[in-house]
Amino acid sequence: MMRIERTIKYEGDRVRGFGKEIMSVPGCELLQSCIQCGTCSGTCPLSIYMDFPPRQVMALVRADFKNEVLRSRTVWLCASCYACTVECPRQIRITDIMYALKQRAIQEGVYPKRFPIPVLAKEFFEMVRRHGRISEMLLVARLFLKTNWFAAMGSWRLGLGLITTGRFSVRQEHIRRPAELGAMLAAAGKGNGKAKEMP
Amino acid sequence: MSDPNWQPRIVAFFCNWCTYTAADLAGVSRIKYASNACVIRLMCSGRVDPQFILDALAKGADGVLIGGCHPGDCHYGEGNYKTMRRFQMLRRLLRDMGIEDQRVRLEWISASEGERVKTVINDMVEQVRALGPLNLPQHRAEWDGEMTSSTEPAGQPAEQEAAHA
Amino acid sequence: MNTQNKNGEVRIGFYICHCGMNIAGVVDCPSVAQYIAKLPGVVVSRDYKYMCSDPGQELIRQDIREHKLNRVVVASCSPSLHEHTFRNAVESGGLNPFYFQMVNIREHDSWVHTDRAQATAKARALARAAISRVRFHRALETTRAPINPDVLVVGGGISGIHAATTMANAGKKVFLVEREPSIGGQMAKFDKTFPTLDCAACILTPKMSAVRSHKNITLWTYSEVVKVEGYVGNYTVTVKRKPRYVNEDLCVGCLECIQACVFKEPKFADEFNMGLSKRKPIYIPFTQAVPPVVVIDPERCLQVRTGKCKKTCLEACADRQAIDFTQKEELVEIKVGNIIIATGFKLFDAKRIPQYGYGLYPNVITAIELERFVTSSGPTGGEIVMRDGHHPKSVGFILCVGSRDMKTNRWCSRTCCMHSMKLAQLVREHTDADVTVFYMDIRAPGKGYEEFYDKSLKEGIQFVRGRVAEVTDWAMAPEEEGKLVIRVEDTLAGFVRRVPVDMIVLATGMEPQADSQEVRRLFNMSCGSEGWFLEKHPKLAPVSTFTDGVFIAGCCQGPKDIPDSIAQAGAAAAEAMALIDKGYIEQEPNTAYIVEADCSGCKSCIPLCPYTAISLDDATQKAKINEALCKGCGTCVAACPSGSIRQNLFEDEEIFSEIEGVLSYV
Amino acid sequence: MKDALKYSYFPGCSLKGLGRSYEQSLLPVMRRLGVELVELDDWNCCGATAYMSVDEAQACVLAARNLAIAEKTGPRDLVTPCSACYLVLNKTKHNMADFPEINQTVQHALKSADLTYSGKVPVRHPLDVLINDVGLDVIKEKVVRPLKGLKVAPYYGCQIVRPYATFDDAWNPTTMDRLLTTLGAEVVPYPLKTKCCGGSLTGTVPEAGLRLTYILLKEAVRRGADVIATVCPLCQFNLDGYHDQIDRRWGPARIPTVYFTQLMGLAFGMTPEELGLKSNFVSMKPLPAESTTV
Repeated sequence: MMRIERTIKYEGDRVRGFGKEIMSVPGCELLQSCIQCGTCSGTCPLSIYMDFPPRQVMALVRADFKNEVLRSRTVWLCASCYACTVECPRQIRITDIMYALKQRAIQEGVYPKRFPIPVLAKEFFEMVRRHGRISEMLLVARLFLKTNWFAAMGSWRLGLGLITTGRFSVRQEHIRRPAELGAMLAAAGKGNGKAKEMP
Repeated sequence: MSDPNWQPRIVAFFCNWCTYTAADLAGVSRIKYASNACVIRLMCSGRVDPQFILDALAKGADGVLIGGCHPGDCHYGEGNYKTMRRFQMLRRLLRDMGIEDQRVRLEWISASEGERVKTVINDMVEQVRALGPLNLPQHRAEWDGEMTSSTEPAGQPAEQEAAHA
Repeated sequence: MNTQNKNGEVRIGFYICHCGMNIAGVVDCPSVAQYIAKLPGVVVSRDYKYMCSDPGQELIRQDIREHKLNRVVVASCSPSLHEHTFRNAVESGGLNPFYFQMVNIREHDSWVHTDRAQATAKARALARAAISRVRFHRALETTRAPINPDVLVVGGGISGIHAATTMANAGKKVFLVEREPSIGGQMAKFDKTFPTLDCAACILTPKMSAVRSHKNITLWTYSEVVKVEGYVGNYTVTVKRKPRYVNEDLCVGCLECIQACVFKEPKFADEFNMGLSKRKPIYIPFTQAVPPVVVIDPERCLQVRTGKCKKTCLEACADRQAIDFTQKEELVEIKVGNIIIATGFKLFDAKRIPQYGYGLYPNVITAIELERFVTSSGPTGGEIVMRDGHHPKSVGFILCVGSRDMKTNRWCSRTCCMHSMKLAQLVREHTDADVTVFYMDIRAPGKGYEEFYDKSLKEGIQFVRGRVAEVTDWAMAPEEEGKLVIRVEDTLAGFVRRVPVDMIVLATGMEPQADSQEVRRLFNMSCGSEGWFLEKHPKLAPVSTFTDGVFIAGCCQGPKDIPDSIAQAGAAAAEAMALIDKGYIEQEPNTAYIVEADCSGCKSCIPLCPYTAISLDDATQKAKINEALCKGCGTCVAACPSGSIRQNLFEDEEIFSEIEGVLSYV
Repeated sequence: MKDALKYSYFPGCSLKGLGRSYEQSLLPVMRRLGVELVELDDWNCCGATAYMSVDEAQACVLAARNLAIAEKTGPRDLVTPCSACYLVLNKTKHNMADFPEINQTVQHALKSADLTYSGKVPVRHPLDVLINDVGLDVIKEKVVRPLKGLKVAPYYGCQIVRPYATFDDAWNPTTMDRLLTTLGAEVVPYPLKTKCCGGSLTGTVPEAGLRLTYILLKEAVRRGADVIATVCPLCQFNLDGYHDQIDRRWGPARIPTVYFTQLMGLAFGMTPEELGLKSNFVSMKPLPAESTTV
């Protein structure tokens, strides 16, 4: 039996004002002038794995299809290489738009579950907030704990290699004045009201 | 500021060939900008007599904007260079009078720069708004008072006075 | 404010135009009329839907008769649009036309503001200023100056050729100045023209020869305008004629000198063939060149460079002695009444987009290079070949190269879609290659153009909608080995594709000429921010410039195709001839004049005048102004220490009252 | 010879962790060239790409703290070798200059620690410093063991040329090419020099991330390179650390990847051990001259 699905979109599927909200993020204003040429998708090294190529993400954002965009894998596959941003003939800062979308997906908790990238971002965020610095091995360890044990097992040779080459360190790096940094981050949080405590 | 409804008033002298045309272009392009500037059309910025500027300020303008063609682009060859020289002299006089530089501006805006008309006018309106009303007629009365009481020789630049104080 | 002044009782009529909703949508016109009605001296104050319409103008005439108006103020659009209209209405109503003043409340008010209260307040202020000012207006007469009927056309591409021949056919004497050694411009390089696919040479060559043989056209190729003085009707132009070391009148174009040149083989990049072929130091630009005579490249010719050559060319031309190494650069002065600028465009340099590999991969070429390939008179005799000599099996066209891109040129070059489709059809005609066109949007809005697009589709040309991201030669799949790979999102299909092809054609866009800024200054024109010459009005005066008597035609004003260039050239010719046939120039009476009694003879005004219109009268020791030379800038007026120089239409009291007017409203 | 080139130095977390050998080679090489790098007092993580994904305002504050500390330290340029740090610090600097709202938020936060940032301190990459401040002629003087015969693929990666290409061309950067040539190495044409290595996706979405890494490696091998030179700790780790998985997925593309500073160290006569070259997974073949002298 062929499984069919309705793909039509109704006005009610749009989240009015979402496009405007993204375009009001500093640096994202030019999205308005997107001509859907596809340079971003063509340039992107990872668009070949995306459910919506970057060009479609731009169209969806502009047309207020918030749910479709925030649930898509696209933003999480962006490696921040900025190729689209420098190539865009309308000088749209596409990478920054991707960041704006990632922030909203995390805030609203709608990112794909068990997908390691948003989890990594959150773990990273937490570690920096607490210690001011990143200890890569600890970060990776936490990531695997939260997402997939088997993936960790699959990389055992890499881990072993790091130990034998002396690059493996589980010591947590700290800054000397974590309180100062904490106060600053808290002040920024109040500044735009966007930052929320991570669950 | 005493009057919350106060709006800066700016008198603009635009040359016919570049800046006036640029303002027309801004209109045709429906570029929106602050409504505080009223344009008086002259054939060339070289026609702007320093008296026009002083007169406008004396009659209650909070700022004066002069718009001409870019250097080298004057319809009449070099009228704008003459404006520039004259303007520099006037500026010194205005400073002596305690009138801030932001209140009297000379800008080059070519016929194709409709967008720049907006930027310049908006920018100037905001700066003048921040400075507040000029109230030159009132100031003049004050100066007259100072002149009679002060023993300083007349025409001493304001900046020097401040420096010696 | 008193209603009396030295002109007797002032009776002002005020009219505010709604301009449909253009003004009335933002400005409360009736309230402005009511406000003005209360001002002293105002006899009638009306608002009306369209003042520039016949009934609107009639309203003014009627009021002049019935209310004995002697001043008229109209608040509507920019004076550059309708000042003339209303002055005429006032004049036909029986008043001197200079008793009129116009207020710009559309371009300077309703179109640029959104707040109704603020826009209305500004309209009042501007209207009040005009009412104050118009009291001081005086009756003035326009002066007339004779017009020189000769015309200069700058640029010998299709636009310049068409403008020159049109005017020459009407009996006007035309000077046509072209920088290159031959006229013909870009069109001479084309094989066929869209959408009819008629041969470019067949339609251009007869026009080129007509230029040369026309008794009314003086053709100067290899020449440049270096100086322009004067004003409409009376320009003095200096033309630099570069030495071509060949006497044009004696050379018959037998080309034997080229054979005889000491350079046995052609060695230097041929400009006309975009460097795809070679030429010698003595050469003819192309077979159908006009004038059909050779030229010597001073940078390459041994004799010109070093003076040490066997001069075998001279021997070959012994009979006619057309070659003349003693030629020197010449400056020639001509007098004309009008000038038409048709200096054309420059092609975008494809190297500026490194991602497309032009200059890196030999089989990435530009559209104009392909044009030379497909022409039977071109370097390959009409064959489309790759650098290895093989015919391509697949060809990709990349559109919008350098166009519609904020990093390079923002504009659409208008012709590349059609040009590429034409070349795509020719590639199909000449080879059996698969052709794919990569485009952002197909723009085919001309007559017969959409049909041409349809024809391209039906001929099996593939169209992929997507701006190409990059061209590479590294293969990721077996079918890509040895090919150029185009990476692009097929935006209609919704995924990224890699398309291997043998040859890539870049549709490079049009740009203003590299020296457009110098040319603009030379002729006192304006440029838009992009560098194209600016027309006086985008709709109503598309071939006029802000300098009277200087017109623009063709691609120097913006990208356009051949039909549009010719239409514009014809329009420019007609505008110039309208001025010529009128026989005189009417001058705005805004000249300066001296009030002798006040003049102290200080002479400070004399060096200020750019037109040397001011001199010192030896007898009276006072300044005097030659009205015929004065252009009305007013610089001397502002500078006169005794206030003895005044300017018609811009009198001090007029401007002071205008200042007072804009500031005195509440 | 220019004397006492002094810079503030922002190592970033990676140079204290996985990219330790980058620092291990960078510092002595710079010292030999008379460049003094003074580690920034109590620097914190720049935030990289991950922090920006969670909270933009805080990400800017995080980076700005370092900029503010650098500004307080004195009128010295800030040098950072890690591409991500280079980008994030530069981006924060640009954002603060371009967007008043961001500037306001950040200044407010900085104020809580009595810090401020006026935008004066330039953020620079060691390549920029080496080419433009030190100069190739000075570097050439220090070469005692030219890298004759060594074919190097110069790999710049994304973030030092994009989106802020300040010291080199965004499409065809050449600073490292020129530097390597000065060391005596042969630079092979490497068209992928600014393509993405996959970033953190190599770990999180290996099928996508590692494919990019694989393409880079394969092309370098195809071009006949002996070694890939890189400027970024994450690029180095990606290109060096996943050969096992790449072998399994697409077949072998073995080629060593080293920091450009390690190659400089070799040319300056330092030993592979001193330069941390021994901690690579794919090790570099000894240089021809090395086998005779060592």
